[in-house]
Amino acid sequence: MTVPSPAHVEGVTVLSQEHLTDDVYRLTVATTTGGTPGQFYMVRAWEREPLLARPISVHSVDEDTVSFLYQVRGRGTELLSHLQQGGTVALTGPLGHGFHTEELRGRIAIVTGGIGIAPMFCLARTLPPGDVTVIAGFKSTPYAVAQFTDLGMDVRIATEDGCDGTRGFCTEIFDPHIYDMVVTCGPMPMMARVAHLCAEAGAPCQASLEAHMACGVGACLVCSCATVLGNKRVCADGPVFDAAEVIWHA
Amino acid sequence: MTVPSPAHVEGVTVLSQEHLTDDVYRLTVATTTGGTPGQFYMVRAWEREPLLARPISVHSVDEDTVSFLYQVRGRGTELLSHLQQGGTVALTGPLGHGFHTEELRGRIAIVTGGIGIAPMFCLARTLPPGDVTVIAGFKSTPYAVAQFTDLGMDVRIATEDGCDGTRGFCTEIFDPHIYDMVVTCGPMPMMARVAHLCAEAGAPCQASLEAHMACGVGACLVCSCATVLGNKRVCADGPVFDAAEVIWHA
Amino acid sequence: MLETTLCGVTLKNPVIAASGTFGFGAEYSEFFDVSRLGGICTKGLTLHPREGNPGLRVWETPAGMMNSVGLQNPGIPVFLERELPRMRTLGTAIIANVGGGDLEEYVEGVRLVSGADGVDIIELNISCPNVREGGMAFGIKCDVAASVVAAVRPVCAKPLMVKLSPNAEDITAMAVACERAGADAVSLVNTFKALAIDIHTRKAVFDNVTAGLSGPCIKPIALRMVWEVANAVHIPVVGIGGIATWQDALEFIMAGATAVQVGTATFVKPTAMLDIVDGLERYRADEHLTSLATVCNILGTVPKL
Amino acid sequence: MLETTLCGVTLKNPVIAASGTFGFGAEYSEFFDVSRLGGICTKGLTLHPREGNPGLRVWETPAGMMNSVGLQNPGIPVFLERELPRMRTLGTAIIANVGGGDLEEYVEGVRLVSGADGVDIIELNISCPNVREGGMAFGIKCDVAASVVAAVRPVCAKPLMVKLSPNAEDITAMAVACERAGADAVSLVNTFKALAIDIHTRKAVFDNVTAGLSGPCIKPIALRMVWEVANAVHIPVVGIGGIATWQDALEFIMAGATAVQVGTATFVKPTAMLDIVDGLERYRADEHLTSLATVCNILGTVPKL
Ligand SMILES: Cc1cc2nc3c(=O)[nH]c(=O)nc-3n(C[C@H](O)[C@H](O)[C@H](O)COP(=O)(O)OP(=O)(O)OC[C@H]3O[C@@H](n4cnc5c(N)ncnc54)[C@H](O)[C@@H]3O)c2cc1C
Ligand SMILES: Cc1cc2nc3c(=O)[nH]c(=O)nc-3n(C[C@H](O)[C@H](O)[C@H](O)COP(=O)(O)OP(=O)(O)OC[C@H]3O[C@@H](n4cnc5c(N)ncnc54)[C@H](O)[C@@H]3O)c2cc1C
Ligand SMILES: Cc1cc2nc3c(=O)[nH]c(=O)nc-3n(C[C@H](O)[C@H](O)[C@H](O)COP(=O)(O)O)c2cc1C
Ligand SMILES: Cc1cc2nc3c(=O)[nH]c(=O)nc-3n(C[C@H](O)[C@H](O)[C@H](O)COP(=O)(O)O)c2cc1C
Ligand code: FES
Ligand code: FES
Repeated sequence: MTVPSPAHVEGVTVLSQEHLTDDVYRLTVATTTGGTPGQFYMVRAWEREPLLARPISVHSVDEDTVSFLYQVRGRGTELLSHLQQGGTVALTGPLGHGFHTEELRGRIAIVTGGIGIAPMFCLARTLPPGDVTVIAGFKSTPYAVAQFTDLGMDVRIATEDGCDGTRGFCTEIFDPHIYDMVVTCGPMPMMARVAHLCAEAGAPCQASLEAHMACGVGACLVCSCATVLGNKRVCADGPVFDAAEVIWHA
Repeated sequence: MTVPSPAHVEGVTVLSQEHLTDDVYRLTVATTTGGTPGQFYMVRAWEREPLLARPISVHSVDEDTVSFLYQVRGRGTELLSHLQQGGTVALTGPLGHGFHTEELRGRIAIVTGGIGIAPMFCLARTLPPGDVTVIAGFKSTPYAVAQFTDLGMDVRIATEDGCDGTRGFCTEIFDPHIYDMVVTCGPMPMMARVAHLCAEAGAPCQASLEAHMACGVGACLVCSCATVLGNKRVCADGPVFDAAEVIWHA
Repeated sequence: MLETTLCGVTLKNPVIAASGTFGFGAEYSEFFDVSRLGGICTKGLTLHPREGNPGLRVWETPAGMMNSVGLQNPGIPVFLERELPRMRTLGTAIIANVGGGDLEEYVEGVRLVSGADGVDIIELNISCPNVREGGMAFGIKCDVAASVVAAVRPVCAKPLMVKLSPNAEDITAMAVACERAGADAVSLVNTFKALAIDIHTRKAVFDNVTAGLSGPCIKPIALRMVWEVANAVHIPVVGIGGIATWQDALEFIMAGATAVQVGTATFVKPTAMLDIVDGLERYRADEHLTSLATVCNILGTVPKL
Repeated sequence: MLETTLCGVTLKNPVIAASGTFGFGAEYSEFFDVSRLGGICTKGLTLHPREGNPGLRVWETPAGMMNSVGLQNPGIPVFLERELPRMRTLGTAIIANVGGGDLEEYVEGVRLVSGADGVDIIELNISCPNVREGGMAFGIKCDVAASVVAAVRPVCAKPLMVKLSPNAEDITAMAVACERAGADAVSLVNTFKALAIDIHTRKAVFDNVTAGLSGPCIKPIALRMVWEVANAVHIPVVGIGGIATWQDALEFIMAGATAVQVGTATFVKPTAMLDIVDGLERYRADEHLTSLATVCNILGTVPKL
């Protein structure tokens, strides 16, 4: 897969906005700018406030559309959720380095927490379904999991309130020993736990990190994360990192 | 007419938004807060930017609606024009002291420039149609004049580009000597000219002034205008003043 | 309970209307029950009446506004006769904001106001950026500020709160100097000296060229200053600058403010201060705090650079 | 034509990418033709490599943002070896922004950069508010600032532009002091020292407690400072602070800036600087000006207060 070159495009048309559950939406826009699994866009659906665009992963890509799966967290994502078909967004991207798909061989676990499932659909479509187990944790009602089952993947669910699947965290139903390769995305503490389990089990793990961003392109250094190789920019050096390189804070 | 007491109400429903011509719109909202001719509301149709609400005159009032006639001048009025039926605005008002209708006796001239016609419909409805001449000036295509003709008033039009009525300024087709009472609203230089003509002719004149406002209620003193009685607040002491009291700057 | 004591005066809550944004309290009484406020600062008063500045007086900026009102006011004698009696009926603490063009006007002004019944606190405005004759100069240099405070202190029988300018060379040193000179409290900040140019006329927007910036845009800087000052003085600090929500107010309290003042936000929503009072009370109750004093000044001291 | 001469260096136009917001120019080259810019300031460089600040590094505020990057950079030797050669191919003027923790680091840093081919101007950063060890202290007091400038001047063979802090006690006096100490130009402003508190954790948002405020919110204050400084010095002034549109840039030029720098606006729209260049050129043509110098510093002098 060649990495597409990024662009800044304004007035990108919204093709659809689906309300999946509670505070989770899927937005599809008309753009040919594409993206590889794990890449993201800086998305803007407003004029002045908030000042900065918001990083949102590529959830699914077609030749002339890109979809985003997102959760309303604050003002920016709330404004995103107000978008309607025919509305427009400004996009900068695709940005960052995604998953190292060439390394994904053998039995693969996709471990996600909450909206961390967003970048994984795009990734899953590139993998042999029989090799993949998706272990997805949610606070409550799961979302966006059927698409993995549809691909023929084994999907296991944990919910904190026990409303579906196993009650508890996804890390409790994840046994790193039975996989050759692990990819993860979710809240930092959850990913830290996954990274720790993988390190103990000797399973290589790729983690897609979160950070507050300003430029999104590697120019401002506000999104740094500490790694054993020094500070790295989540936006440009990541967002996907070898979990063993990341210095996971308490 | 008793002066209604002002209130701050959010979430006031938009009943209609009519695009009259070029950059002029009429917005009707559902509110029982009313207003007397010459009063205005601080109107807000956005959340954060611009910071301040915008003063807009009462154009027409019913028991449970208020209409505004406005021209898009900058960002605030542009955002107003984006409002659609079912949308909401925040209103503070009705504010200020309107026209002294009790003084309007005999032959009355209503002299307006551009969007200065906005507060006059509301006023005209309280006057005996046969006594009133409306002298309205526009840059180009006139708007909102038919309603005065419908009331049975004599309407004379001047346009700067000559596309309708007499070519030139409204002040050129206004003879103050033939009126007992003049009311005016429009750009400050135009009102200054009307005031001057009235003063020379000895015709009493009420002028509705414009000023940039912040509070709109008389508390901040940013909207002051110089009068022979000292600085007055356009929002609270006006917006309607005896033109002879105003110190009209060059 | 949000009851707060400021220089011995009991306020119902720590939310005060900022000077120059609330007139003498009458205007907004039409919109809400102003007795629910912690207090009201009057428009800046001077011994002699003033007409304020000519020309445009307001200009919007991103998340803020500039004003060039100047100290337009009827003069202290007229205030005492006409406005104060009405203000006293409003049922909240009255803080008289006193400015001046020179030292004598300050002293005479404070003496007069101090003798009046019904003024709870005097707020000495040494920081109005919109008065050519002097106001500003007092607010920039520590020693000049201290000299005004020292001069009015003997004639001031009321609690004396000094309102500081963010344009001060060193606002922390200024607060300390004012404390030493006899201030019972400091309030900060006043507006920031700012400029806007009309590119079409190629002139400054304001006749005075510069004007005072207020509103949400200044909050992060004002908050930093309040925190620095609160860690340097032993008298109460009243936080001002861009406060629009109860969360903003709480930030100022956490930074060390005993009370806060709200200005520009009232223009945006007349009842903004009531929302702030209600929000703070909800927070206090939810967090099971007996008073907000528990969370006042919890960031700790200013690190040595 | 927008061609502008700054300290003897010809810029294609007066629009320069501000330090710390444009990396070393490579990142945004993917988005637009950066050779269309007047120049690029590098991220702040120090003699020794630095990891920058721990903890959260960015926070949004109304019409602005706070950053606490600190002077994260690979160190001047690595910059000269790896980044500068690449930067020289970008086809625009290169301004090396040099910071330091102490006087010696400044002097050694400037000496090294000054000896390098391909750096057109050195911007001495005496104003970074995010470095505990010193940067800031240099930017507050006139005499300290002047002493850094005087110390680096003899080792600096390149034009020396000093970047001033809005947190300076008296930014005009500081500009004058830097001019006397040998600066060829001044640029202002760097970010404002500001504070944000997370009311839920009851802690400062940033590990360093304070951080630097930038973006449209600071423009009115920055513009005032540029105007005051431009009227006090005889060297060129480069205006910085919240510039987001060509109208903003023009305001700074009218206030006396020879050129401008754009930072935060690039985050909002990567091509913001091109829009500014195009807008300025359109304005120049529409107004039939041979150059923008005609409208530079047209407000006149600072009135005596
Ligand atoms: C590379 C990358 C890819 C992402 N992909 C997705 C995605 O596909 N779908 C999705 O829903 N979200 C995604 N996020 C997270 C998303 O960017 C944040 O939820 C969003 O920026 C919050 O903005 P807001 O204005 O709604 O909330 P704010 O008001 O800005 O903040 C609300 C809360 O979210 C926290 N927050 C804000 N920004 C971030 C951030 N960047 N990382 C972590 N916490 C943050 C704040 O601290 C606060 O607690 C991604 C983040 C990164 C860095
Ligand atoms: C009492 C009163 C009643 C008004 N009634 C109406 C009305 O019924 N219909 C209507 O269309 N307009 C009315 N106006 C004018 C209206 O308030 C302004 O056009 C509006 O505030 C412009 O806001 P904006 O954000 O669109 O433009 P801005 O971007 O704020 O400004 C655009 C242009 O308009 C000028 N401007 C802004 N505010 C004012 C103002 N208050 N007075 C004069 N010039 C201004 C600016 O200097 C600028 O040139 C009234 C004004 C007042 C004071
Ligand atoms: C229109 C206006 C007039 C003001 N007049 C005065 C004044 O007379 N005296 C004074 O001390 N402060 C005055 N101020 C400053 C405010 O009291 C307050 O310090 C400042 O606006 C910052 O707070 P804010 O951001 O909440 O508005 C005025 C502010 C505004 C906006
Ligand atoms: C993320 C970030 C990093 C910065 N780093 C530096 C720096 O290393 N050196 C410096 O002199 N200024 C630095 N600055 C300040 C900018 O160069 C500029 O002076 C400031 O942001 C104001 O301009 P703006 O409002 O256009 O952003 C930085 C600003 C930001 C936002
Ligand atoms: S967000 Fe600017 S470097 Fe990552
Ligand atoms: S707008 Fe505040 S007094 Fe008129």
